[in-house]
Amino acid sequence: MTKPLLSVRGLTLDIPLARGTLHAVRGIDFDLYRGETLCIVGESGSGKSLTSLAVMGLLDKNIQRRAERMDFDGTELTRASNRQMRALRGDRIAMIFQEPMTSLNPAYTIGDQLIEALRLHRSVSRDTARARAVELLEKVGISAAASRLGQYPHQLSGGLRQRVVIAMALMCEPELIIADEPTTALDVTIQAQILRLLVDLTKEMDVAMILITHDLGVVARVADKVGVMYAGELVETGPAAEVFGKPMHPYTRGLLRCIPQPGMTERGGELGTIPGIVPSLIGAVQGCAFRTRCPHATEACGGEIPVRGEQSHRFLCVYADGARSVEGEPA
Amino acid sequence: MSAPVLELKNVAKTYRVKQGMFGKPKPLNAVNDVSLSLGRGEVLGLVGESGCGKSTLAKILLGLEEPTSGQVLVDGEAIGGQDRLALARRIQPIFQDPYSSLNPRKTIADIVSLPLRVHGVGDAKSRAKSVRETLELVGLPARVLNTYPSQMSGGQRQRVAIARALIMHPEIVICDEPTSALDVSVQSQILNLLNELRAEFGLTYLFISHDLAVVEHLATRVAVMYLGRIVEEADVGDLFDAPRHPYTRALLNSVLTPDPSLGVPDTQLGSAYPNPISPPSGCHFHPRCPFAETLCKTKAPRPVPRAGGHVECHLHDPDSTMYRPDFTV
Amino acid sequence: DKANDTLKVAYTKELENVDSFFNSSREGVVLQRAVWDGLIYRDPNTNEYKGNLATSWEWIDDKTLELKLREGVTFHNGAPFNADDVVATVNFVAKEENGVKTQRNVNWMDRAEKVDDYTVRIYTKKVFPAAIEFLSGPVSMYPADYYAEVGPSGMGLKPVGTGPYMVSEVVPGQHFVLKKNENYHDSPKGQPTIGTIDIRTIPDVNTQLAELFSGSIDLIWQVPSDQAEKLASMGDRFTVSNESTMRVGYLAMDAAGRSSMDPNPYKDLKVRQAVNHAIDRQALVDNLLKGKSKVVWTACFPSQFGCAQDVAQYAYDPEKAKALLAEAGYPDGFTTDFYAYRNRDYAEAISSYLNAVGIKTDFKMLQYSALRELNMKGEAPLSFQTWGSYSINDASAMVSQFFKHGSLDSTRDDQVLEALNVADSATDPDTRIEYYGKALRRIADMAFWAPMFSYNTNYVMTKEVNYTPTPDEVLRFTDMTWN
Amino acid sequence: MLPFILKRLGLAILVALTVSFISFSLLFLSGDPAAALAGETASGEDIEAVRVLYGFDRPMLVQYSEWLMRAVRGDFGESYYFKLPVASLIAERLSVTMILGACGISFALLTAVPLGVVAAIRPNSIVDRFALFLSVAGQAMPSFWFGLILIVVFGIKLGWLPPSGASSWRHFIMPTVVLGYYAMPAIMRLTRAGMLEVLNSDYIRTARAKGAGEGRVLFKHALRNAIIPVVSLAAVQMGFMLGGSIVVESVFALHGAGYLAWESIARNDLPTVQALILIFSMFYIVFTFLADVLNAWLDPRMRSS
Amino acid sequence: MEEITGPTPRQILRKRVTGHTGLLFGLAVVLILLFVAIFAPLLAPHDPYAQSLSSRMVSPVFLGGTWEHPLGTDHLGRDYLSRLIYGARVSLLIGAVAAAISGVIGTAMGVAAGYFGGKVDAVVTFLINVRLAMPVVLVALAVVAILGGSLQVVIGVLGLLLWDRFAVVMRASTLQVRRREYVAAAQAIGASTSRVILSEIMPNIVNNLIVIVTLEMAHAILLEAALSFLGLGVQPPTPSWGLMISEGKNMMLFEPWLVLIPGVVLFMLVLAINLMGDGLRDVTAPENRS
Ligand SMILES: Nc1ncnc2c1ncn2[C@@H]1O[C@H](COP(=O)(O)OP(=O)(O)OP(=O)(O)O)[C@@H](O)[C@H]1O
Ligand SMILES: Nc1ncnc2c1ncn2[C@@H]1O[C@H](COP(=O)(O)OP(=O)(O)OP(=O)(O)O)[C@@H](O)[C@H]1O
Ligand SMILES: [Mg+2]
Ligand SMILES: [Mg+2]
Repeated sequence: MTKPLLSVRGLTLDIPLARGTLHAVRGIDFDLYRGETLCIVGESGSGKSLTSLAVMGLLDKNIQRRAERMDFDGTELTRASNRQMRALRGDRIAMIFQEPMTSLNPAYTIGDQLIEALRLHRSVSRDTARARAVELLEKVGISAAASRLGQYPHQLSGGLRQRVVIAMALMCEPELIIADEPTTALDVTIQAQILRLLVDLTKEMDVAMILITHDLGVVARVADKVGVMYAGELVETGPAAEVFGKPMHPYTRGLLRCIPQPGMTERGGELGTIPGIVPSLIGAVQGCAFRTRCPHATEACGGEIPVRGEQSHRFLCVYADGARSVEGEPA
Repeated sequence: MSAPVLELKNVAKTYRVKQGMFGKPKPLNAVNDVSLSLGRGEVLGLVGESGCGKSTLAKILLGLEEPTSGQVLVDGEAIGGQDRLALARRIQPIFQDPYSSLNPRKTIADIVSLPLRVHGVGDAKSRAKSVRETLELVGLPARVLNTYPSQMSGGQRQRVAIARALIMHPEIVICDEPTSALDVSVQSQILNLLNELRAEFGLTYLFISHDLAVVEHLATRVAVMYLGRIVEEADVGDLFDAPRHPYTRALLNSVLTPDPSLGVPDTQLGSAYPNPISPPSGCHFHPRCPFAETLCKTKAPRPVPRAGGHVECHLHDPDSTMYRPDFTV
Repeated sequence: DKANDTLKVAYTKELENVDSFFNSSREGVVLQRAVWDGLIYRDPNTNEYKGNLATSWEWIDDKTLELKLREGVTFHNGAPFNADDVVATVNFVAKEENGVKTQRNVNWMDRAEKVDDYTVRIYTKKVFPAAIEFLSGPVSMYPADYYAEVGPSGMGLKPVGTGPYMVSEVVPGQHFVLKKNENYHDSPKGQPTIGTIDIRTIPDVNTQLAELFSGSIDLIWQVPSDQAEKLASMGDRFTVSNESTMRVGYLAMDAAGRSSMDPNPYKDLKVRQAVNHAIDRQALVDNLLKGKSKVVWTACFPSQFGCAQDVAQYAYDPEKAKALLAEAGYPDGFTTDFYAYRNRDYAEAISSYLNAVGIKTDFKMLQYSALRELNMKGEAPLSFQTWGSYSINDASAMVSQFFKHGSLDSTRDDQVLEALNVADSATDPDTRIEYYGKALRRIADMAFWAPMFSYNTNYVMTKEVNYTPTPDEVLRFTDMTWN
Repeated sequence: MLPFILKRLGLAILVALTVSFISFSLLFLSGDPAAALAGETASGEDIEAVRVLYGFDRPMLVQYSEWLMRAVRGDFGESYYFKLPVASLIAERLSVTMILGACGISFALLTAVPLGVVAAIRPNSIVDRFALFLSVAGQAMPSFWFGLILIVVFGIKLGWLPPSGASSWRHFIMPTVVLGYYAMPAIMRLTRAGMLEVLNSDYIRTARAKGAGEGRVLFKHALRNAIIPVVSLAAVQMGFMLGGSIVVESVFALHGAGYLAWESIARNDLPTVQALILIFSMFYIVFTFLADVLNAWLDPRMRSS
Repeated sequence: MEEITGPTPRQILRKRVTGHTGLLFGLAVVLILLFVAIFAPLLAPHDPYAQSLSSRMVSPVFLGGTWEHPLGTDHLGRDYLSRLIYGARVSLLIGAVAAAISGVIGTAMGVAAGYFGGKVDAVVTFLINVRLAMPVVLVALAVVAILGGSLQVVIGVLGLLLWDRFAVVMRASTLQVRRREYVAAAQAIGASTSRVILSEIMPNIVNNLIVIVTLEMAHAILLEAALSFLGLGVQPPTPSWGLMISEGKNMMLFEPWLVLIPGVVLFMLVLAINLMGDGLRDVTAPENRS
């Protein structure tokens, strides 16, 4: 097998707070290959955004990042200088943020911002950059692209802005796109369009993508590989078909039972629930963070949790089968 | 079906919005000639994209906004004539944002008992009892009484909001996206709770949501709104099985079920979102409709009946040149 | 600044108009003496009258004064000075409707007539023995043609006179620049020696001092005693001279009952006496005014002709004051508005004395013009005022100013009026002395005023400047030289 | 843009009218203008004559509209004290005040904006704390007192600067500092807050994610947005400053419009006071108007609406 | 059932207050001065009005004076410390009453504008514009000159002039709070407008109000001092700090302590009030920091 484009091992993020240290991300591992789409899914506050910012090197100064390895195509990100990181950002790794309403600078035209994205990394003339911008705007499905260049972000609707943001991310033909909840703020119909656009473009341009979301539906439709995040840990990772087809971690299964699925859940019937709330990650965290909400928690869950499953589909649980058998499912 | 508890007759709401800081105010038809009726015990799901007027409709029902024209009838009586207090006893809201729907300076006891105090129901003791009972009903222990909203999680807050809505035993509850700010694991708890309460008290819900999967799960009837108009209305089964309006169809298409074998669907909708201040001519939906013809640009479709409701589309109007009786998805 | 032959002087007040007939402040008088000449001149040291623009004068009758004018004098603009200018000036200022600011200075004249090019006659309205004094003081001679053309406001912006200094620049509110008049006639004022005088308006004494320290001002005057004391103790940098002035500070009371105060305690003699007894004048003089100031008991400055000193004196006696108040029906005192326009500290000290005997003061500090207006309307029940008599050494310049039932008369006493009428119009000095004395004694007996003290002025100059001030509070630039 | 400017102009004029009415009313609050005008020797009939002559016997609104009509043409009547046209009186003094105001606001901006930016870049750093201290202390310092202290220290003890007057640029240094420091805290805080907010915004993260360098992020992307509210504030402060120049001008014996205002008030010279109130208001109104227009131009969201 | 986590708002507040040095310092100074003002008759060693012309401008103890007059005497021989102590009364009274008057006016206007919007808002916004356009110092001076400089007039004038910030801030906070869903909820419950304003909106904006009250108090105190300094504020012999500076100014070059002492006290008071205001904002509404 080829080398992964991005390989992360033991990424840990600590945030010192007045009340103690917040262990926001606790030792996560994942590999991402060229052209592959990894979806990270998890509840609010589980550390998804921090993980993506950690890869970009855009964490707030007060957040402490540690990792055994964060290798991007041969560059060790943990040791990269600011200068090296800046050269990577926007050029080889691009990012798309959640809020299309606020992720474009209101003071400049979208043309300026698109052109800047290219000219920061390539010494090309403005005209060349402009031509590239028009080309990409057309590619992301914006009509009359040339005339849009002179418009300001506030003159565009949310869906259009998110397309511009995507175009901006593609200006330098990056190898990796990190999209942090790119469609959460959008209407369902627009969400479908944007996702389709992203999927098509990444496939077409052979770009790897990390897509962060809390919507299992999105994950299922977009991901090659899925990472389920809970309280700062990737509790289950694996190919999408496997994770959805045979979810191993009790949390993953709990999540899947919570959502009403047309045609599958009974209309008006009772939905599955995960009682309780996410535990505080301030101070020392021991054992499985999900045990406070897990129906199968035992004494052992407070201790060291082994990594289960094979290389491609792994999960963290004291139960070898992720307690599937306890729930009456065939293991 | 029994006599409707809640009826809307040609309700419209026009805002005058300023364009920019000093522009001339222009009319914005947030709700445009909407007629609906809710039977007792029904759950009417109201779906549509952001800004189509769902919340405005909810506010009108709650008496928070005066409709510009048209009538709202509760049990056959126009609510314009009833006083607000009487209306408030029968219709109560649950809002979207559990972080802003509870006054942060008040304790949970204060918040939940507010309706009782406003309506002058009972004495302090009976109120306290009633608050405790209602909290229990929504699954909150009595010890939350003296805590503040900031000490609670989103799901707990939403339960408080439900308790507040239910303490006066209203007939109708207007739920404006009650779960869209919650994580899925909490959303399912709230949905279950709403379902239980409905069964127990025979409540009638107007349930507003973006999420069609949720609407399908909860609603008995669904109305689809587009730019202030109800473009299609039908029983939940009919609508999901046989959507008539192209917009409904696109909405259903965009529902992403967690099925990895299906890719991202093509909604076939254009990306141009219309400006509500100057809506497109004719059928408001025509610029995004894959089936639009010249007629759609010039003539607004009229509502035509369909099973369990109506639909507004030239394709389904027998008097229209575009009529295609066989048109389904 | 000796190096530039420019003497820099600070004025406290901004003149409303440089035209000497249209301002009423001390600074205006100083400027007037420098820029214009009167017909006559009184030597400030010998008090002897000398001819200035006139060379001789004589009374033709009780009301007619004939003057011979000096020949060969020219105005700063080159126009020759002759009888036409005198006639035009007198006829203009004597007319009440022309609105000369201090009517008292000019309203004794009826008109002037030209006899020949260098002879004029001035007709007084009534018999007016002080005419010579006035002609040697505030009545300056203006160029007829120029004044007719530009009027008071033009004169204010570009003054033209015959005086030892000519005005080269006026920046209203900021400064005037005076230049030596090289062609100054052979005047008793003497010839100017300092080439340029730069007068800046710096209202704040403190800022004046700061400028003095930093060397951008050479001479300041009217320096409060405290500061002057300190400056004097600084030894070699500055010369501090103290001179008495004719300015008298006094409390005016609404004895005529014109104000809206009701009941008006000042109508009661006992209250007025109580006010007089309440204040320790000597302490004020010793501690606040210092220098050559003296306690004053009369409604005039002691050196003035006719200013009798054998009048009732009210010793400092707060107990007596309280008793008098009680007798008058104010055992607990009363509250009164109390106005002042200058020397807030003196006024404050006075009000403190009044408070001590039970007269509570509602203190209001106003600008001079505003207080004057109030006084004319009779709306100030009690005010601390001062009067400098325009340096005219005659009691009529003060007592007759305030007790002849004019708008500024807060007492309106007929006896005083009668006596003053006689005194003012008599030509015989003894009669005048007798009747001024009568009036002044009546004023003191009735305690119409509470005269307080005479003022002094401190002149502070750098050691470069040589100047001996005169007691009449007028800076004479012609007398100044560089050391 | 043009409709915006016209609307905004309309509002400005309306405000100006209201202020002018209020300042005109002051005349009536202060008692009989006829008596004041008639002068010291006037009798009752004289005053009556003046009243009729100047039309003080007519309804106030009529008088106001006439006064306004004249004021619009630059005729503010005659000063009671100087007996000169108020307009020329003020015109003579205004330049000093304007120079002072311009220097003051420049001083405030030149110190406050950089300080605010640095404080925002490093919140809670020493610079930030220093800036915060400066702003709190600055707001608490009475400007007249500050002025006096400066005069003593720099004018006399050290002798570096002339203590009063307006004859050279050096004369303006201390007044500028005294006038400017008062506006500084507000501008500094707003810059800091604006920068902090902008630096936390998504588009700054976007800019960083594009690979933009820190300088580019700060100055091209952040400051441009953070400065917009500062422009308005600076205009407002400039308006306040001119009004506040009364104190500074009297401390430093600068014969500007503020000083004239103080003197005129003390002298009961109402036509002058009225005109000055109106003129100072006009400055405020004009500045805020210009700031809004500038803002509309700086901020594309306003420009196109 | 899931845990109710987190401390109560009051606990959070207490913790923030005790951790905020600026606030504590400001509070302490203000309380001390308040104490001094209230008990002035007990604390002042002399009658602040008693003049003694023979012992004028006696130096304070630290400049070689005696303990008879710890801070020396003024130009009329009145005890400086006593005048300073009574001056605290004047300053605090003026600050408090002026801020109260303007607070009532401004809050009423601001809340009405924010709550009712539309025409009410337009009118209030217009009035705020008009008010801002009037030069405060100039107008205050003019009015004081016309009506005379009594304590009441000064307080009244300042009270009627300083409402703008109240109106602006209260309007903005009302607008903000008004959009919250609990307001809609209360309305939907049938609560009357006054109830909604008083019990739903006011409690949530009152912290902003307190902050503005303190800032405007400081503002009023400074303005009074400036007016007194210009000779058109409180009139002698009232011991106002501004007046003391103004009176001491004449001897500033020779006896600088006459200006420094009241100046420093005035500065400290205003600084303390400002620190208190800033601190209150930090602890009650950190999000409004600007
Ligand atoms: N700069 C920061 N300082 C302190 N805490 C932070 C900071 N950034 C994030 N956190 C905390 O770290 C945790 C993880 O945050 P993160 O933004 O990664 O969550 P997320 O999974 O992206 O959630 P969401 O779905 O809401 O975006 C949260 O508890 C958050 O409060
Ligand atoms: N008070 C108001 N004044 C002016 N326009 C308003 C007002 N309230 C709502 N609108 C406009 O009316 C339209 C309908 O708004 P509404 O809030 O009802 O939409 P919605 O369907 O609830 O949207 P969402 O899904 O985002 O909640 C929108 O275009 C909105 O901008
Ligand atoms: Mg996130
Ligand atoms: Mg809504």
